[in-house]
Amino acid sequence: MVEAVRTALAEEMRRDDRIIVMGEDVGLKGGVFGATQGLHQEFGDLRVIDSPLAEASIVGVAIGAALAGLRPVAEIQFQDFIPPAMDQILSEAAKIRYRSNNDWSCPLVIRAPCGGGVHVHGALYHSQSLEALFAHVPGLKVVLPSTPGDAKGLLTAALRDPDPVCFFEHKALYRAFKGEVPAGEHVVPIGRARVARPGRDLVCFTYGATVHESLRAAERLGLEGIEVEVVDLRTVRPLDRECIVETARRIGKVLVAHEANLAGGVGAEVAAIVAEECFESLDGPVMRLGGPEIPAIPFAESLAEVYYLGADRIEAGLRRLAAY
Amino acid sequence: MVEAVRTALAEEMRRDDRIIVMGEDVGLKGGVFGATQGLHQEFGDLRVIDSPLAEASIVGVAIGAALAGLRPVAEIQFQDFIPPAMDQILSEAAKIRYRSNNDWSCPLVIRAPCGGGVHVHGALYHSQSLEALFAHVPGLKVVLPSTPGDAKGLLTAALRDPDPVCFFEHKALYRAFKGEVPAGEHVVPIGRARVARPGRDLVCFTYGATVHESLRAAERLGLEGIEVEVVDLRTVRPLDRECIVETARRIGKVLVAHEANLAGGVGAEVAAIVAEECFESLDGPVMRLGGPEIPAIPFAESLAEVYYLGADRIEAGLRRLAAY
Amino acid sequence: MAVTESAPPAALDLGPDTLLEMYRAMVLGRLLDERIIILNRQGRAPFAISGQGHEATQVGVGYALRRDYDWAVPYYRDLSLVLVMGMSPLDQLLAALGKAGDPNSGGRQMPAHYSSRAHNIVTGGSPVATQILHAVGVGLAFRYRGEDRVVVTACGEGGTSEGDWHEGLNWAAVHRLPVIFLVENNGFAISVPQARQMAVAHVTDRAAGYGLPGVCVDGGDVLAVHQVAVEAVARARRGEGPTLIEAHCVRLQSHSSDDDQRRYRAPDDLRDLRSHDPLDRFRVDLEAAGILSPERAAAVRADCLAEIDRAQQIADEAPAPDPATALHHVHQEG
Amino acid sequence: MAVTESAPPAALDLGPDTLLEMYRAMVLGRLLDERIIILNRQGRAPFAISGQGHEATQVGVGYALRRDYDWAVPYYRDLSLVLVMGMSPLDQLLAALGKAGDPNSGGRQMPAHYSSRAHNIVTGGSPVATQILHAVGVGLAFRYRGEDRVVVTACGEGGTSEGDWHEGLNWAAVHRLPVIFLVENNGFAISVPQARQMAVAHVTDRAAGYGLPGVCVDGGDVLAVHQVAVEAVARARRGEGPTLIEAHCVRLQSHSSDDDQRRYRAPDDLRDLRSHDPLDRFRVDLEAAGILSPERAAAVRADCLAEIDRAQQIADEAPAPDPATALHHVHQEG
Ligand SMILES: Cc1ncc(C[n+]2csc(CCOP(=O)(O)OP(=O)(O)O)c2C)c(N)n1
Ligand SMILES: Cc1ncc(C[n+]2csc(CCOP(=O)(O)OP(=O)(O)O)c2C)c(N)n1
Ligand SMILES: [Mg+2]
Ligand SMILES: [Mg+2]
Repeated sequence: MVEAVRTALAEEMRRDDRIIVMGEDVGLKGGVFGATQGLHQEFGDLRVIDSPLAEASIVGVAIGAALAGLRPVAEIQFQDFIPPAMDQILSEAAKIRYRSNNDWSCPLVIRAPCGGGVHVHGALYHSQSLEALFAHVPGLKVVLPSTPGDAKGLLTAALRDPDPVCFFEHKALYRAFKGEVPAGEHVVPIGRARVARPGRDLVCFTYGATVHESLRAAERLGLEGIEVEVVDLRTVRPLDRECIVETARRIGKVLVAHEANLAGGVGAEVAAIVAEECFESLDGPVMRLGGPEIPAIPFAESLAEVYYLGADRIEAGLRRLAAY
Repeated sequence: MVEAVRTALAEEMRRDDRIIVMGEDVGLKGGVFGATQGLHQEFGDLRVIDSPLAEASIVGVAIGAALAGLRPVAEIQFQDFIPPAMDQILSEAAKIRYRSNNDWSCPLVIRAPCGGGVHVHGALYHSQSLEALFAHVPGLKVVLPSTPGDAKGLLTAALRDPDPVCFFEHKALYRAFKGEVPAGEHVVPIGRARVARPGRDLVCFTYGATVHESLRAAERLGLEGIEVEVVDLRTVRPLDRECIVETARRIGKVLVAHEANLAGGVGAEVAAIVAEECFESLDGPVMRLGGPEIPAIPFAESLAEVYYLGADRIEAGLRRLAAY
Repeated sequence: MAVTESAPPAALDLGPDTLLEMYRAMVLGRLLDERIIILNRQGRAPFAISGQGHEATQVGVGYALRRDYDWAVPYYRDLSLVLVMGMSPLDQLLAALGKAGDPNSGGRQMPAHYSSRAHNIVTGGSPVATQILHAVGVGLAFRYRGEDRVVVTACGEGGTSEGDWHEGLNWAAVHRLPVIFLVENNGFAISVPQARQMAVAHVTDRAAGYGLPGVCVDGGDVLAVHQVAVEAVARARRGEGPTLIEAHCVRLQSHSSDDDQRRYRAPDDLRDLRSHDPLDRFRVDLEAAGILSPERAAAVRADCLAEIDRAQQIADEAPAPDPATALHHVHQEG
Repeated sequence: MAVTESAPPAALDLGPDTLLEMYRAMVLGRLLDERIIILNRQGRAPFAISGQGHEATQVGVGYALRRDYDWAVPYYRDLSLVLVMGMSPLDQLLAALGKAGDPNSGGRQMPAHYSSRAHNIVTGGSPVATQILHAVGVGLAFRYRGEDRVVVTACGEGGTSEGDWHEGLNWAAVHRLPVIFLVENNGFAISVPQARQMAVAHVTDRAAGYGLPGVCVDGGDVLAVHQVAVEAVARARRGEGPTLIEAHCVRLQSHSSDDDQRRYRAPDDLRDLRSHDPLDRFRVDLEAAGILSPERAAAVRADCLAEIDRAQQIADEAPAPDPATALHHVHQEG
């Protein structure tokens, strides 16, 4: 998937010379995951900027550049290191259009790798899934692609968006797909969910790396004739409310699953929408699965396993729901 | 209620000389809302510290002092200005005990005025209700008192807590109650909801200033024989799950109401819990009320009214639910 | 990298027309400021925050900029600066009264959150010092497009304690961007005196640590400020990078209409303030130079008052924002 | 407030025993560091980050502190510092292998997140520079209790760009707290060279701007660092406030096991690195002074290796954390 990100950036930078990229190690090194590899060589020092080690400035300077007519991409090396830039994102970027009564706008993409897993070994500070903090904030759009195609298409859409977009790329997906990047112009609209697998008995709303764990679980149940629809939300702000409501009503049994901490996570909002809008169609309680009540994924494999939401736990959840 | 905060601080500072207070203008001026008035005179420069204008340092220095055995109270002048300190709160304070495997702890109270209203005129940056951002974070406790008694009792509990507590005081309540502070030692345990008004037909889960708007709405319905139970959650992390589930099951019709933005707010978590745990007892959809999809409360009164969740909107919601 | 303690006394060689224009700008800023405070005391403007005492600094800097070409990223005390840059008293009275026509924010923000795309005045929020980084980004865009524009951003000495301030100066220095960092040092951050804010006498003591020039100037002397600003602008325009200017000002009013500085400032200190009024100083200088007469000064005052009166009348009658619009413009629409 | 470019060459007057102890500390740090890298290459330690090239700085500073009395708030390169302060090779090998007995974090954090309450080494997370503020708070607590303890905190030159660094130095200066800010300047922040990080040659150019002394020292010279640190500690203990020490180091290894510095550093630069190895320099100096012989040096090495081998054996056999414990200690329990 990292190839998809790189391709989207390069193609859009060729198309639109207002796009610049900045962040720590995005230049010569090409980013710690290689997402900006080759860009410095192609577009030079003025468009691909190795920033000082200071996240508030990466976002804050990008905001200023956006106000002055550029379309900056601010890379934060790990999503875990976004909090120093929180004020610039929440208090500034998200509110600029509204507070100026549409006089100013802030077209800005904030990219960051997120997530972890048993074999990522990033421990507490290189593994977090913090999307809920941004999904609560009016003025932001928050996107988490799960496939190379969506990564390219959604990042392209983000780069053309007139407003700030947070674009979070799950590390476990970076190398999980090779050579599957759609060629040529490919735009996937922000705010629309995607049916990753159709089904009729249960629906699992999910996003990011958990889409693939959910598909694996769905496949296992499929062997027994239990058909699970897997919906990849792709955008967690704004949620594709229409798709959520229509699907939940049609299917009647709903699981929401994500890697992020469960309490107050995006899954709560999805479940709340379903509870409110689909009450009469529900054939069972809206079930949620997510990270346990610990800060993030610990380092030791034996501990990391406790956190991680893999296919097994999802399968168990789906079975409980199916049996309801 | 501001009197209750001041009293709790002063009494606990007399009891425990490890407590120190720091923040902008907390000294001579006694805080912009007077919450620390008199403390500088009584406890002096070393315990009541006018900090530089830098929120990350207010919280970060407080963390260091807590690690070294003190019990600091970090005042942030307005909750809207917490985001610069987000990294210190989320990445540091919340994770210190866990990441050190219980070797270190961080007993720290972060106080901030929050919320707005039609007559507060704080506009976008002196009116926000950001509690959901903290309620998502394992390692934190998040408290929002709605009465002087609870303010004193919960703040006292926070000052004795071995872990970090975010304590958010709604500005509209500061001067709304006079002379109602319980005398002497008064401790209200963190994590327990309170029935503000008993009822049997509908339940409204709420907290902060919205408790009073909900009570007003409940009273109006009470005149018509519709009995609304109003539950003041008081702590939004950890939620009083037991009370929520028991009450929702008993009553069957649930409204969740708060001033904060609705999408991804604390109400989503409450609704999701109810949807999952009380499915078979529900007599209607779980309904939520909260702030609309705009960044915060605008300045002009005509606009502010659109945001604010007053008794009228709550009453209308309750009526819809009652009619279901 | 040398830090000049104070600019050499500026000659009055700008010509009488410009000098009188600058004087008028200061008077207009002052009178409008006073009017907004009156509206607040009358209970009509819910909030007021004053730039009184900062006028010389703001007008001195404002006159060093090319109007509608250069940019500003101001803070809440910069009333006189935004007037010089092209905003009108009406614009600010509409904001004070929270009217729909307020060009700063359409009544969405508190007054003194200056903004005008037409005049290259960047929208600001309330958090202190966040704007410093925006100015750096604006400078980056200028440099990227090969423009010789300059951007000035301002904050108080309290604002320099925020991490954003540090990150901004550092970034601008590394990239030699055309940014002027103006610190309007009035000695207080609400109630906190400079000595509790920093352990140095001058914010410009920090300039060398970023690798940019720092100039400390008497912010009550409009011509001294102007000269320093002209030099900084020229330097930035030539592509030689940022400058830090610290102007020592007096805060004649309390921090805001929610504050009462008598609670924390010594009576002597408060009594002394008025003798530092930059308006009086400039008037005396201009009169001594034969450029201004008492009659002319009175006429300027009357003229400004008339402008403000007219503006207030329009603002009074202007409609409040339509509630239906409250939900608009979170994102681009349509 | 004077900035000393480099401390005067330190005499070898610490006495041979201490000097040999310091030498052994450097060797132990180096060999343990190498061992952890080997474990990483073997696929047994998922991550390694190296302090090679920083040993002289860390040992020089560590020996200026009173053990189990003064405090440290270190960063990930400070392996040699935490060993001097009382942690053991076993402690770090348990961390490298993510074992339950790891005293730093019980296998919860990545290796090199040093922590030991027993030895006054404050727990750290991964975000760069947050710890600077914690050290200031620790110093505040010392001062509040009237203790004459000192706290040292470290980061790289990249870390100085963060707002937290600025806020920390400023706060410590305003309150004259007993904090030593050590910047281990190795010229790179992962791939970003100092010239893209700041527009000044020395981080200590910033000291005057906060009102505290800044001393720049050759971080490859353990005795020079030691002397500077002793002075800073004495100053802090006397209640005279904080000091900024910048030690120029070399980063002999890539940033971490996930990095390859050949991608962004010139071959010449890399070839030159080894000639700056602080271990070699100290060995040569000690041999020249007749304090160390080649045989003795070999014995020290063998002794350290034996200690590390023993530790590794224990660490190898130590149990992994019990999954059931993963949910513990979010809050105080019971
Ligand atoms: C991040 C943040 N913290 C706190 C505040 C509240 N506040 C507004 S102005 C101010 C004092 C600013 O002092 P200074 O920077 O010296 O500017 P001055 O008002 O003196 O011109 C404070 C604390 C804020 N607006 N933003
Ligand atoms: C807030 C934050 N941003 C980014 C990172 C990723 N990161 C870890 S170390 C590092 C470079 C640090 O360079 P420097 O401060 O010079 O220390 P050195 O590694 O050279 O000793 C970066 C960018 C991080 N850990 N925390
Ligand atoms: Mg000030
Ligand atoms: Mg470095």
